[in-house]
Amino acid sequence: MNSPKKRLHALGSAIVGFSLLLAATANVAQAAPPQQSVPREQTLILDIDGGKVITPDLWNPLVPGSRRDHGFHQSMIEPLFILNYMTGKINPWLGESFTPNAKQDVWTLKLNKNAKWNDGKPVTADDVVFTIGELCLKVKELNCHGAMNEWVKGVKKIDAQTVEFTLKNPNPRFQLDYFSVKIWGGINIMPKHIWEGKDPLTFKNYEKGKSPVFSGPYKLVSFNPDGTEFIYDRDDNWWAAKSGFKPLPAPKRLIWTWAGPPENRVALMADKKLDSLMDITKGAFDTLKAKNPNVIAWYKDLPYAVLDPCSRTFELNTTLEPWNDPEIRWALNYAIDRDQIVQIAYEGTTSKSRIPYPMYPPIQRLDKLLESKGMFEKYPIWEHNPKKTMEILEKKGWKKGSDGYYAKGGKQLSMVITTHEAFIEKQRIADVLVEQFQAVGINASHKKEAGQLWGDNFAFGKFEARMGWQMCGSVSEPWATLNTLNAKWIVPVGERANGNQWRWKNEQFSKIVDQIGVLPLGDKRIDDLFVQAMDIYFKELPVIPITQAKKLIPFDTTYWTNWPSDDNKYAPSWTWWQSFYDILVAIKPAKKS
Amino acid sequence: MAVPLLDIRDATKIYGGGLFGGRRVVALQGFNLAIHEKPATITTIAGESGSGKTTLANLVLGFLHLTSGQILYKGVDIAAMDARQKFEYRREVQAVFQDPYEVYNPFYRVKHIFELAIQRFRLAQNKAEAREMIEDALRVVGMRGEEVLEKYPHQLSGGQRQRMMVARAYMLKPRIIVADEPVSMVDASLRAMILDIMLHLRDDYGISFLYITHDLSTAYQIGDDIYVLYQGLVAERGETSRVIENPRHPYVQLLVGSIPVPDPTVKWDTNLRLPTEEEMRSSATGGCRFYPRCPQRMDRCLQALPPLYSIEAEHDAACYLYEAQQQAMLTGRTNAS
Amino acid sequence: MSGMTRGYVVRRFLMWVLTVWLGATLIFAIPRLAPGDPIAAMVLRMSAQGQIIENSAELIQAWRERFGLDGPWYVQYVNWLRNCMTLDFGYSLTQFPARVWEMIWRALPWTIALLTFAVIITFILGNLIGALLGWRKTPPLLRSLLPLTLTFSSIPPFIFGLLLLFIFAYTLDLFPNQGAYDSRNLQPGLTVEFLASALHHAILPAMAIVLTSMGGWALGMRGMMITTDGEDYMILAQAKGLRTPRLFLRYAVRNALLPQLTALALSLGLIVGGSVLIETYFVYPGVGYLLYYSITNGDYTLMQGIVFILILTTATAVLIIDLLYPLIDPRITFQKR
Amino acid sequence: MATLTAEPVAARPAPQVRVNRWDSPWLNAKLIIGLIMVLSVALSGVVGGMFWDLRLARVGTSPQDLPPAFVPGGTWAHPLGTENSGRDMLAVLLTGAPRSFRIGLIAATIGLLIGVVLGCLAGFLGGWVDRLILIASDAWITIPSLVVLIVISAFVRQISAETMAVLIAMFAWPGPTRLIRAQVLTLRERGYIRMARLSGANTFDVIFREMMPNMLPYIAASFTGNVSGAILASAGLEALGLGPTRIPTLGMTIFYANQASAVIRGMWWWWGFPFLVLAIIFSGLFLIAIGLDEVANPRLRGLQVKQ
Repeated sequence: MNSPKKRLHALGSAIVGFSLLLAATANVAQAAPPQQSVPREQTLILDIDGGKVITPDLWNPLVPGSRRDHGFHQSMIEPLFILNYMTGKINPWLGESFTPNAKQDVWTLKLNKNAKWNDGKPVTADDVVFTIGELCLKVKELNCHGAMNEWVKGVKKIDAQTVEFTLKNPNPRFQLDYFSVKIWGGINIMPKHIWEGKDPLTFKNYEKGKSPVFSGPYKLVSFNPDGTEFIYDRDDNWWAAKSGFKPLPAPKRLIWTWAGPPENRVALMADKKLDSLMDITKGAFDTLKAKNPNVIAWYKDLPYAVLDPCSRTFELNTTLEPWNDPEIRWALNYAIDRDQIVQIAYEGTTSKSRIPYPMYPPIQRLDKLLESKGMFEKYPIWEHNPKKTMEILEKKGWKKGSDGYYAKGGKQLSMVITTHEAFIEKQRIADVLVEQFQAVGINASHKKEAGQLWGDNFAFGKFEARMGWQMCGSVSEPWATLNTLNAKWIVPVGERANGNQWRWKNEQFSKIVDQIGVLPLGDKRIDDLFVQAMDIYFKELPVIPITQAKKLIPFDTTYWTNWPSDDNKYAPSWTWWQSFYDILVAIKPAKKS
Repeated sequence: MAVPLLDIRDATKIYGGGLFGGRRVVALQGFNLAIHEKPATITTIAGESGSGKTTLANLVLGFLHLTSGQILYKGVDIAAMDARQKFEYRREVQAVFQDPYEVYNPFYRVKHIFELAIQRFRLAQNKAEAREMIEDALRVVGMRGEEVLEKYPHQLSGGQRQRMMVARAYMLKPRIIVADEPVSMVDASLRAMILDIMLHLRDDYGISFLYITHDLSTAYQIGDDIYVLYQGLVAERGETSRVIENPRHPYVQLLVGSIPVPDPTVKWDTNLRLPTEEEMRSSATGGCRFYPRCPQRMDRCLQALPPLYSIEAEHDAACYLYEAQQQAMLTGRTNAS
Repeated sequence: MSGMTRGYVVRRFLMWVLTVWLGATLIFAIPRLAPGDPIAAMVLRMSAQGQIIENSAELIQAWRERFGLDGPWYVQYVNWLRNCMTLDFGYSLTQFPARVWEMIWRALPWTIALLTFAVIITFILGNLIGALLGWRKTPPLLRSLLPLTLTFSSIPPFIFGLLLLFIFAYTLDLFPNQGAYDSRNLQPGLTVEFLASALHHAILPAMAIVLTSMGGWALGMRGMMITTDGEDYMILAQAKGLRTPRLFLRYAVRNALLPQLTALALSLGLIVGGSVLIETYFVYPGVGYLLYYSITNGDYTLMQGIVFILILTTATAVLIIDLLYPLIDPRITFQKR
Repeated sequence: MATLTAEPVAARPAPQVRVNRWDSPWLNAKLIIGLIMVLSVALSGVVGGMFWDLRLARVGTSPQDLPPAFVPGGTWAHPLGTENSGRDMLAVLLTGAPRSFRIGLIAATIGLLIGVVLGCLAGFLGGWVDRLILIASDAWITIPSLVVLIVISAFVRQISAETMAVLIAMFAWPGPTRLIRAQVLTLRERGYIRMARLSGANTFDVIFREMMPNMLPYIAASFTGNVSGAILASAGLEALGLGPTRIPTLGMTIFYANQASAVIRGMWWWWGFPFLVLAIIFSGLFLIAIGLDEVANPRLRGLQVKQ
C-alpha cells in the first residue's frame, strides 16, 4: 500500500462493492422476476413510448404522476368504448351503450352485464357512480376532474348496469370526447371496492407481488425497479372471453420495455427481441427492414407510415403586425412548398395537408365535400408561387432592400419560428420553412424552446410564429378542431389562454362553430355549417395547414401476424393507446405451437 | 547622535491568534536594533531554526508586518511611508537569500533579475547604459556578462547564481543588504568568496549588512556585531568577537561550545537537540524560554522573562546570572563618573 | 508540523455551511426567475388530450396550495431551507404522489455504483496518462502514442456511447445493450450471478464515461507533473539517486495528484449531471436521468432536491479533502500571515 | 580584497545550450504544427468560401443522403456526401467548423479570464475575498448549467454564436478560478516573487510577468480542455434551442446525425467528418499546450537539447 494508485484502487473497489450491495438491497423490495418462463413465440414484446417510467410502483391512473402507456391502459384498464378511426363508429367495450336525450344533456350509460374485475367481482353502476361522483367530481387534483367538472352536474345509478349522467350544458360529444379513446385514452372506471376509503391522491394501488385490480385480459406479474420493463401474464378468466364478447388474446405474456435510443430499439427489433416500435425515422426503418425482412409497416411502400391524429400546422400570432393581415398570411402560404417539406423533413413518409385535419376516412369525406364545393379552387392552398408572395408584399408597401429582405418604414420583414425542443419532426419542417421564406425575402429564423416555455409562450400569446399541431382535436367529426379557433377563448396577450392562443377573432366563424357544437353527431346540418366555417377559415388562414403527421410503426411478423395495416385496417397501429385492445385480440401467432 | 539608518524598536511579531487564528506563535519579541549609516557594519543575527531570525529578515524587507513596535528607516516608520519613500526604501534595502535557485524565475533568462530592477527603479537611460551597469556589477563578483546573462537559471551552478544575486544587490547601490543565510547552500570555496565580497562591499562601498545565519563560525569571520536569538528573544548580543570568544548566556555557551574547531566547514549544531513542539509551547507561556534546556536553570527563570543585562560595554545577555554583574558594572560606572 | 489548527477547521466548516447555503439559495431562486408556471403546465398535461379545460385557474390554485407554492416567496424560502435541513423535499411536481426523496433513493445506488466505478478508473487512467506525458523519462514512443487516447474527449459523449453500443453490443454482441442487470431472469441480491450480471452491464457505460472524460484529467495532471518536476524536492530526490519508478510514483505523481483530488471532488456534480446521456443510451438507472427529466419537464421540486444533494455531497467532499490536505501534503500550512 | 575581481571563476563544463538570439522558445515544432492545425480550422470558412459554395450548408440545397465521392454511389458534386436534410457535408464543415471553434475559443477565453482575475484576487488578497470567491465558485459549479440556461433562453430572442459563447463562459470559470488560485498560493511564496518585489515590481508585474508564465502549462491545459468542452456544450445548447440554427455547427451536425440514426444507417460520413475536425482542433490545441510548456519551462528544453 505504498503508492497512491494502489490505495485509490483499494478504496475504489471498496466503494464499488459497497454501492452494488446498496443497489442490491435497496431495490430488492420491488423486483421479482416472473417465476415461470414463457416461450418467445407466446410472448409479445412492445416498446414503451414515453421513456422510462419514473415511478414504477404507481398504479393509480388518476393522479398526475401516473403513467399508463407501459401496458397499464393497454392491457389492464379497459375503456368503456373504443372509437373506430376507420369508420368513425364508437364500439362497445366495458360499456354496452351510451345514449343522449334529444337535448344532448342527459346521457345514459349501460354497462356490459358480463363485465368483471379480475378479482371476480362484477363491474357495476356503483363503480361508475363512485368513480365519477366521488372521485372525479369531488377531488380537484385528479386527472378526470377538469373534464367531468366542466360538464357533469350529477351522476346516478339507475340499476346495476345503468348510470345516468346529467350535464350542465348540452354536449353531443360527451361519449366521444371522454369515454371512447378518441385520442390516446379516456376517463376510466375504478373498482369501488378497492378504492373506497382510500385517499385517491396518495393511493398507489400496488401491493408487492400482487397485480392491481382492473378488468383487462392481463395481470401484472413484475416490473424492474428502474421502470424500464413491465411484465404481464394473460388472465384466462378474462370476462370478455368467458362471455364470448371477445376472443382471448393469443399472447400468454406481454412485456413492455423501454430500450432507450432509437438505435438500441432498432437493434433489438432487428434481433427479433421486440415485436413493434413506436415512431422511427425512415432511415432507421430502411435499416431495420434490411436486417429483418419480416418487418412490416402500415403501407408496403412510401410513405410507410400511418397517420397521427394531430396534423402539422404553421401557426401565427394574429395580434402582431403584419401577420394580423389575412393577405400577408396568404402571401406566406404562397411561399410554402409542401412537397419539398414532405421530401426533406419527412423523407417522403407523409403527405401534405390542405385542411388542418388528419385524413382518416370520416375526414376524407369532409375533404371531398369541400372539394365538391370548389373550395380549393377558390382558395388554392397548395399553390407554391413565390411570385405571388412578392406581389402581395409589394402591394402592401414592402420593398426589397439591398440585403435581399423586404422592409417597410425601416423595419425588416423578419419572423422567428419557434418549435418545441423535444420534437425534431417539427424542427425539420421549420428548417425548411425558414429557407423557403428566406428565398422570397423574409428574414425568417428558427428557435427551439424548452417544452414548458414553448407551451407557456403559446398560452400567453408571446410568440410570433410556430410550427405546431395545436388545431388537433377532430378525428371523426369536424367540430373539435374548428372549436380551437373559437373567439370565446380569446384573452389578452399576457394572460393564459385555454384555447385560440393565436387570438384570431372572427365572430361569424365562432357563431357557426357554436351552432355545430350543439348538433347531435352525424346531423345533416353539420356539413353545410362546416363548409361555411371553412370558407371563412380559408379566406383568413389564421393557421396554415402543412402536412399530415406520420407515425412509422414497424411490426415484426416473425412471431405474430395479423397486425393492422392499409390492407387490413381494422384499427390504427398505435400500441401506446388504450385502443390497443383491438389489436391485442386480433393478432395471431405466426406458427402453430 | 545622528538618526540611525535602520532603527528597529521593540519589534514583536506574533503569528496566529485572533478570532479563528488558532494557536499564537510568538516569532519575535521586543527586538531592538540600530544600524548607522557610517561606518558600514555587518550585523549578524544568529540562531537556530524557529529562533525568529528569518522573521526578522522578512520584517525588515517589508514582506511581513509587525504586530507591535516600529521599524524606522532614516527616521521614518516603514509602515507609514508614502509611495515615494517606500520606493526609495525598496531600492536602498536589498537582500540576498539562502536558496540561489528559488530566487530566479525559471521562465526567464538570468538577466531578468537585473533588467527588472533597472526598469523598475529607472536606473538606466538606455540599453547600453543598463548593460554597462550589469557588467559592472558582475565584475565585482568576478563574473562576465556574456558568459551568463543569456542563460537560464538551471544552466548555472549554485555558486554562480548566488554571486549574481550579490551582484544584483550591489548594482542597486543599496544602503543595507539583508543577507539571509547567503552561504548555507553553497560549497566551501564559494562560501569564502561570497563572504569576502560582503566585506569588500562593506569596506569599499559602505553597504551595511544584516547577516542572518545559523552558523556562528562565519559570523565570527565577518561580523561586527552579533545578536543571538532564541525563540524570538535576544539571548545575547554584543561585539562578535566578545560574544563568541566569551559567551555568557548558557545557550550561547552551549552553541559556541559545540564548535569543535574554528573551521568554517564543520557544522556546529550537530549535537544540538531541537526543542520539541511541546517544549516550545510550554516555554512560550512565560518565563525564560531556554529553561527546559538550560544547564544552569533557576526557579526564578520560570517566573518572568530575564531582561538583557549589560555585562560589559557592547555585550549584553538575557540571563539572571548577570543581574548582579550589571549592578556592579553600573555602580562601577557611576563611581567612575 | 501542525498545519491544521482548530481555527482552520472551524473556518473551513463555516465555509462549508456558507457554500451549501449559497447553493441552496441559488437553486431556490433560479427556477423562480424563469417565466412560466410549472403548476399550470402540469395541469395542462393532466387534461385529456385534444380537450380544452375551462376551469384551469381553479385547478392551478388547488395544486399550488398542495405544493406549498401559494405563499409569499420568503415563506417558501424558509420552508425550502427547512426542507434542506431535513432532506425532505416533499412531493415531485410531475410525479405526484411520488416523494422526491423516494425517487432519488431508488436511483442513487446505481449512480453511485456506476459513477464510482467509472470515475475512479477515469481518474486513475487519466492521471496516469497525464503523469507519463509530463514525465521526462517516459519512452518517446509511449509519449507520442498516448495523446491519441486523449482525442476521445473531443468527441461528444452522446454519439460516442452510441458507437460503443454499435460496435460492442450490436455488432460483436459482447456486452448487453441496456439495463443495469438481467432483470428478466435475476433478482437483485448478493449473489454471484447478480453481481456478475451487474458488472457485465456496467462495462460499456463505464467505458463511455472513462474514454470521453479521462482527457481532461490527463491534461491537468500533465501540467502538474511538469511543474512538479522542477521542484526542489524532485531535484533532491533525483540527486539521492532514487530509482525511476519510485521517483515517479512517490515523488512526482504523489505531489501532483493532490490538487487533482480537489478537482475530483468539485466535479462530482458535473459528473452526475453529465451521466444523463450515458444513462439514456445504455438505459442505465440513475440520478442523471432523473435530473435531466426534472429540468426538461419543469419538475422543480425534484430538480431542487437532486441539486441540493449534489451541492451537499460536493461541498462535503471538498471539505474533507481540504481538511485532509495538510495531513497528506506537509508543504501546505494554514497559518495566517 | 583586491584579488577578488581578478579571481578567475572556475568555469563549469561547457553549457548545454548555445546562447543564441534565435534560440527562441517560441519557435518549436509542436507549437508551430499545433498553430497550423488550429488556424487551418479557424480559417477554413474564409478560404473554403473561395472555391466552394457555402450556401450548400442550408437545408434542401442538395440531394439527400449521398455518400462521399470516393465511395460507390457518391458524386464529386458533393465530395464529402450529403445528409438527410439535403445539406452538403463539405459546406457544413467549412461553415460549421470555424464557428464551432470560435464559440469554443471565446467561451474558454472568457472563462479563463474570469478565472485568472478571480483566482489572482483570491490568492493574493486572501481573507474574506478569498473565502467569498471560493464559496461562490464551489456553489456555482454544482448548479446544473441546463437549469440556468433554460431560464436565460426564456428571456432572449435569437442569439448569435458570440452570445452563446458568453453563456457557456458563465459555467467555465469556477475550474480555472480554483486552479489559478491554488497556483497563486504556491507561487506567492517563491523566492523569485520576493526578488521581484525587491526589484520594485508592482502587483501587476508580479502576477503577469512573474507568475503567469509559470502557470502557462496549467492555463494551456485548462484552455485546451475548455475549448473542447465549450464546443460540445454549444451543441447541447443548440439542441436545446439556444443559438442560431440555420447553419449547423459541428456539435449540432453530430446531434442531427444522431437524431437521424446515422450510426445504424451506416451514414458514417455524417458524423465521422465532424469527429475528425473536432479531433484536429483538440490535437492542435494540445500540441500548442505542449509547445507552450517548453516556453514556460526552459528546463524541458535544456534537457532535450542535451539528448
